[in-house]
Amino acid sequence: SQGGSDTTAPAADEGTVTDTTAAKPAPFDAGLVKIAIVQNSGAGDYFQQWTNGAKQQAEAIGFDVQIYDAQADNAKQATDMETAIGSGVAGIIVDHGQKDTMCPLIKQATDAGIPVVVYDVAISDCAPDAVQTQQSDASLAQAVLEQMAKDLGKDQKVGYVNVLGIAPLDRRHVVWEEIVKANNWTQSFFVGKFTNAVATDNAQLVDAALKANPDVTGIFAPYDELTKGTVSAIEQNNLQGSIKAYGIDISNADIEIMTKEGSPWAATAGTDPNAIGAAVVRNMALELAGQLGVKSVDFPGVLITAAFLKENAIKNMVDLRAALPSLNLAEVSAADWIPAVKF
Amino acid sequence: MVAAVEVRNISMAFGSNQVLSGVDLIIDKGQTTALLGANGAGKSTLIKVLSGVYSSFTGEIIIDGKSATIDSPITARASGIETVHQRIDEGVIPGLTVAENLLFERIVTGDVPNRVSLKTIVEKAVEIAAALDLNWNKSKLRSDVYELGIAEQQLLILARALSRSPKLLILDEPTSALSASESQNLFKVVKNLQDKGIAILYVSHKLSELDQIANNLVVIRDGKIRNEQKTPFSWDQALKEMLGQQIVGQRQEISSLASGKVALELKGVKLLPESEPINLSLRKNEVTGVIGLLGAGKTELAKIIYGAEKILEGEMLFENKKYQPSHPAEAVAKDIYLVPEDRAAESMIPAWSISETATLPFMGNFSARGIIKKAAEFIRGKQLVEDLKVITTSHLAQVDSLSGGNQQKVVVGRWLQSTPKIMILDEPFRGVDIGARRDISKRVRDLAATDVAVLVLASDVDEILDVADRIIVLVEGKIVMDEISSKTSKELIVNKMSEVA
Amino acid sequence: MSTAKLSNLANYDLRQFTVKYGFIVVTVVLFLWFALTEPSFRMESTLFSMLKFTSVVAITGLGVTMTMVVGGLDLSVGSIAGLSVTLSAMTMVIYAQTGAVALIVVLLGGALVGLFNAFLIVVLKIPDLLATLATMFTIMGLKLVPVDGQSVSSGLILRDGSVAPGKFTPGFLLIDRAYIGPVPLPVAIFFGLAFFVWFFLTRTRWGRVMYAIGSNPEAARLAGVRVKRYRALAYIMSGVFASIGGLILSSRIGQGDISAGNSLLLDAVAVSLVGTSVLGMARPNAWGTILGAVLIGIVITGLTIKGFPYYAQDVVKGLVLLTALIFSFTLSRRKTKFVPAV
Amino acid sequence: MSTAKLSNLANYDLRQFTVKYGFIVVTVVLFLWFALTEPSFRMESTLFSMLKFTSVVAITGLGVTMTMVVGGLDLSVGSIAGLSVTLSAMTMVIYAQTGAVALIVVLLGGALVGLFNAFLIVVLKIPDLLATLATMFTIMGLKLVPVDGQSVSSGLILRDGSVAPGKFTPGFLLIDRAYIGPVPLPVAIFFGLAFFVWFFLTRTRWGRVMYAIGSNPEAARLAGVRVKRYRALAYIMSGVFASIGGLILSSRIGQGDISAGNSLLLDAVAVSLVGTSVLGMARPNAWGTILGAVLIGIVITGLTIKGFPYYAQDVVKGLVLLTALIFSFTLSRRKTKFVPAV
Ligand SMILES: Nc1ncnc2c1ncn2[C@@H]1O[C@H](COP(=O)(O)OP(=O)(O)OP(=O)(O)O)[C@@H](O)[C@H]1O
Ligand SMILES: Nc1ncnc2c1ncn2[C@@H]1O[C@H](COP(=O)(O)OP(=O)(O)OP(=O)(O)O)[C@@H](O)[C@H]1O
Ligand SMILES: [Mg+2]
Ligand SMILES: [Mg+2]
Repeated sequence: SQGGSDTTAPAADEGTVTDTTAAKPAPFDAGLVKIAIVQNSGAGDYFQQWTNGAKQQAEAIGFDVQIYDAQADNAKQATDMETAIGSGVAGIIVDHGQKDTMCPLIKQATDAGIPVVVYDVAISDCAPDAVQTQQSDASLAQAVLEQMAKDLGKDQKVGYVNVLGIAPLDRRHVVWEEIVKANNWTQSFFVGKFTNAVATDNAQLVDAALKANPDVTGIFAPYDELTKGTVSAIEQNNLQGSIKAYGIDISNADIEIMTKEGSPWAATAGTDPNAIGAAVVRNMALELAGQLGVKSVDFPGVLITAAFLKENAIKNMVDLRAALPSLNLAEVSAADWIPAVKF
Repeated sequence: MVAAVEVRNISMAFGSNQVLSGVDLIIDKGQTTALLGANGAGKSTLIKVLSGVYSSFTGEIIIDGKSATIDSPITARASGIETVHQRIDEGVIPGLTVAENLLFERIVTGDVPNRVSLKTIVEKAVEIAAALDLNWNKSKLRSDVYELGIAEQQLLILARALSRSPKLLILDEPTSALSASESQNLFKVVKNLQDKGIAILYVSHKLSELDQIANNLVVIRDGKIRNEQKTPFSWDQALKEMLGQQIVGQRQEISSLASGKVALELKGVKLLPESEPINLSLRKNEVTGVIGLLGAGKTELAKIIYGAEKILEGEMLFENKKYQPSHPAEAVAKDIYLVPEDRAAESMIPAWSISETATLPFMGNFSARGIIKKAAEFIRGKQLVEDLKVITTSHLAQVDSLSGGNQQKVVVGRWLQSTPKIMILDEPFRGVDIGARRDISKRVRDLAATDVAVLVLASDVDEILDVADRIIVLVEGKIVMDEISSKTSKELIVNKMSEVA
Repeated sequence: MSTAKLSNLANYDLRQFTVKYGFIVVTVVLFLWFALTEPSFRMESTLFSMLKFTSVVAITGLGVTMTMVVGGLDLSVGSIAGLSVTLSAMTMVIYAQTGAVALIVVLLGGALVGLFNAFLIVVLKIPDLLATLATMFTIMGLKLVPVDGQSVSSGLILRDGSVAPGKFTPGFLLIDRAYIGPVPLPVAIFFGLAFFVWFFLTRTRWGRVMYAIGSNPEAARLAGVRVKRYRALAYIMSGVFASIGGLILSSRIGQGDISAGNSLLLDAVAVSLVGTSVLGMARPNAWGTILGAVLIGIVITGLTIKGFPYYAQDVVKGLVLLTALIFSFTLSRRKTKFVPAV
Repeated sequence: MSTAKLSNLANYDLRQFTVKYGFIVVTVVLFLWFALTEPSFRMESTLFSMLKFTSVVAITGLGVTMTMVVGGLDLSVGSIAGLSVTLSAMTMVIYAQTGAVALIVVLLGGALVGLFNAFLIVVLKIPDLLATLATMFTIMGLKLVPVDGQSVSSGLILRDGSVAPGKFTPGFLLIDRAYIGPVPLPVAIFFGLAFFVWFFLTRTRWGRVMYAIGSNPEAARLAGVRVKRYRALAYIMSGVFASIGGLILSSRIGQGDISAGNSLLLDAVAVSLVGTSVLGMARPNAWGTILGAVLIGIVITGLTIKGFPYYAQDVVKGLVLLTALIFSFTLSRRKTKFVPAV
């Protein structure tokens, strides 16, 4: 977002741009390169920050970006993709979306000679020419669930809040099932729904579930909007003393909740969506310059515990990035001619 | 005489209210049979039975000697019964053109091709309009029916019924919205139909009309036939049978009360956009009757005084002070009241009780610190029922379950029970029987006697002569006559009314 | 003949009874079923938390009910509640004001949007449904402009690079968390407002007049009622009620969640409509709305405790609405219509 | 005096013109602005993909228009489209049937839901808005029951542990992807249906009767119209149209997306309402609906290309609706009303 005169308005995170040490290769040597981002953002800040990172990186590199956002409407994303393909851009970044919807269109684009970098859509079987990137859901879930197992111990009653049928959540689900089995946990309830007000709507579900099962010791809600709803339900029932919540993803808002006095949210695992957005754009730059070489890139996640946040008096993402440099992906998909945006 | 339609032992009830009980009626071919009855006698109900609107009646309907099944408007029409219902809004369909309205029944039954353009419909409509002596050109036929005046809408519905040459034509108060000359036109058409052998069942409260066109007279009271006559009719007997025990107030002798001070003065007020400004004073102790054809500006006059319509030009003085109401609330606050002409659309709240209807304009008086005083409200409702002899089960009955005339009594009565300074009644006699009409007239005159200025607007000369001390004739928004009523005559008024401005 | 009449009478009474109390009976039966089969449903805390969740929908529904009474329908309530969440967060987090200021800002905001609706409807003469639909879209987008589409929480970085100085004040957070005796504050607010609306609509002259407007506005006008003012009032009240709902939401979430309020509209309209049906009133009314909200709350909580998946709740919501409708329109013979005019 | 009259006349004509063509002028001006400032907006492919995007909303809106013509309003269209997506996916993926079978199942499904709406409205006498709202909730939940709340895509694990045997057939996927000459198939379908609805409503006797029912049902009944049948017909047609929209959606998404259709309702209603306003017709009509859909399509595509954030689109949608409403209600003087009765 452009800085307006109103300095009290919230700003997106401002990254710092690293210096380059080499000249730009083609096609970046001849002015702005037009690309499109075709995204399908859902509720929450994750997407907003992802886009922010992508935008800043794109500007630094010299892209002219056209952003299409389908706002959770898969059909609209398909049309957006068609518009993007027809609009004569040099490359397309696809951010989130349904595999079955987007794959044929991505293939259509790569067949037409338009490079495509995909974030968080599993497309390698049907559109092998596209570059696939993702935050490693398995590693995120693994990190936080190992912490959960450490905190709770074996043979516990646990609750689960998730919505299946959404690719990243499905991948996290696989890890959950393994950990539950390995620790001999009993899953007392499994609720969750995906609406356009995820946090509030799930709070009600979890609340009801807790009435029936107040004896669980931990709840896993592997998406921060779900975790927010879970935390709120635990607090409604005054169970924060006996139940811990575990989530995935991190944002300013999440940090606030985790560091609140007596918060049941014990740990999360996350990436910095700003950094990821930027890294995906760098992948696009490398692909256009013919320097990428691989067709799949994983962005590792980091475990963040409430204790860590409190110890380091972390208030927001800026503090967190300072305390956890590994969140910053500036070294991932970098090149000497790319001015990387660091958050 | 040959019977076109014979009705045998028809009974019908709404819940516990037995509205028709064992009605036998023979309607002859080539004759006009008048149906007379007080408000709520069951006239409209009988007609709705015959036209297939109600199907839950018992009894038999015989057409051309054969028992006919009439259970829907379609079967009624197929049996040759056409009906023009009392309410215009049960006939016209806004949003469709005049031509489409004229041909609507054919459109419904498929007498026009399934695929049909407006052009074809208009062409057909031109033929029909011509055949019925309607002077409507193509551009009029193409316009939205909403743009027609009420009289023209009434004519349209009539034309629609006539265009199908029925065996029995039923007309339920067809002239209540028509001017005298338009009524005469209608009578001509009716006579014509009679000559063609069509039977006509005619409902009206206007006795002079019935004298003019009816051959037979049938009087109905409490859902039973009480009296049958052939021309010449004995009205005395008919009225006695019609009203039963109800005492008909005598026509009042009008000796002008006029001595009162001016209550309201209109200076240079324009009633219609294109009309000349008028000057007019309403005096206390006086009933001013304003008469004029449809569209003469009577309702505008009433609504301007009441603040319900913007004043186009000119000013008003109330008790010698400038009076510029911008909302009826301001008029009511000054005790200037209006009984509007269309009770269903402008006065009644559906499903409200008589009591609630009575107190609505005066909620301030029936509440304390905003909280409603139910007891006071009930008393007011009961009084209204008693004072105006409203035929009803109780003051808690819903207004819309009353017959038309009784509804009118309620909406007039609620204003009479308060203490007006100026009382305006727009068509207060529309749809009320002669008994109720005299009743209302008497109340209006009694009211004037208590220092109130009363303004009555009507389009019927008899009605206005019955009630007014002073008569004003309006033609296209202009006053063409202003005279003490004893110094004028019916003929003079009718002549003035049809004067071209 | 007389037996036929008798059975008719019995029929009639049964029908009457069904229309009037059928819905309440269904509610009670369901309640008992849940209570008997699920021990945790019986707990006082379950009941109160159910009522607490219901409170937002119920309060917003009460506002919608007011607009239905004057013959309209406010479709912008969900967006107003959402706006309230954003406004309260901005006031406290970005401008570092107190909870009390946030409260006033939110209520003013709700009243202002209501006033805007009233302006569209009363002055520009746009039919209610359409006007409030347009407002809904506009507000939903507009509220995101000052926050760049981000949720507002403490720690947020502002455009000048500084960190947002404020946070949700403990006092503000108490709106959702405080208790009056054993009763959670939102539940108390909800019953208080329900009582207010009931009293206003049925016991005061203003309520009486509003029903008149809903039923026949022209007749009301010609009886000297200032129709425009009352309709404006109804929309302003609806706006304020929605913003009270938003306040509770905001306090519950504890941050300026941009998606808050999105799912509120249909639920609020549904409870008002159910409310129109129950008790055989055939007109919008406060207790009906409350009953509708509580019934839906009971059903959803009960089903969740029984382990039904979330989509079963939508089915049940639909069926509850249908049942209510059949009670009041198929079985009842009332003909009064409250018509939101398009 | 005469100059006053003249200026009155001029005023009147300007107003008339604004009411009739104002909306079209706005559309054209916006279009030109986008076309002149954004080269990519000028491209044929952009135009067609805009129309393609619009087609689902437009087709569904046409169905809504039909119900508005008979004085109702179908709120269940979004859920019907969503149901269609799930149904087609189930038919092809779980039951491994052909695309043709899926097509028939979907259209039958739409017609059945329409029939159900008609039953509620015509037989059970539940007011249109309420009946279709209840249907909406019910369908939204019901469609998720056979699929356990999951999106249906090839490779789905069934309850018995086996893998779903089928997939979206290439033929079915063509519904959204095929072209007729340069024109995408959905766009062709959309124009075909628009022509059909226009012809039906204005050039056949049935269409006239439908308008009559919407305008004055009592008069229509007294004239012998079988009002119930026509109203039933309108809802069935609306159901079928929504399911055609759903077919296109399904083919576009290529899987049984459970959230599909959710956002359709408000947009479809909005375009029908805008359609009622444009051209000064003051009644629901096919071309108006189409124009409304295309206008909103142009604005959204244009704004996206110009780089406005998504929430700006909501604001604009609201403002477009407002403008249309002011044109037709504040400036126009028509009084005919098509009122969905509650
Ligand atoms: N739909 C209805 N429901 C209940 N009662 C009704 C209904 N229609 C008419 N009635 C009752 O039936 C009786 C006869 O009414 P009807 O309309 O036939 O009278 P009418 O003779 O036409 O009177 P008017 O001269 O006032 O038009 C009245 O007592 C009225 O209250
Ligand atoms: N075509 C129409 N449709 C509906 N209302 C109309 C129509 N034409 C006129 N009106 C309204 O009807 C009322 C009657 O108009 P006007 O004052 O000109 O006639 P009037 O002299 O009162 O005659 P009457 O009361 O007998 O109809 C006015 O309020 C006017 O606005
Ligand atoms: Mg009658
Ligand atoms: Mg008049």
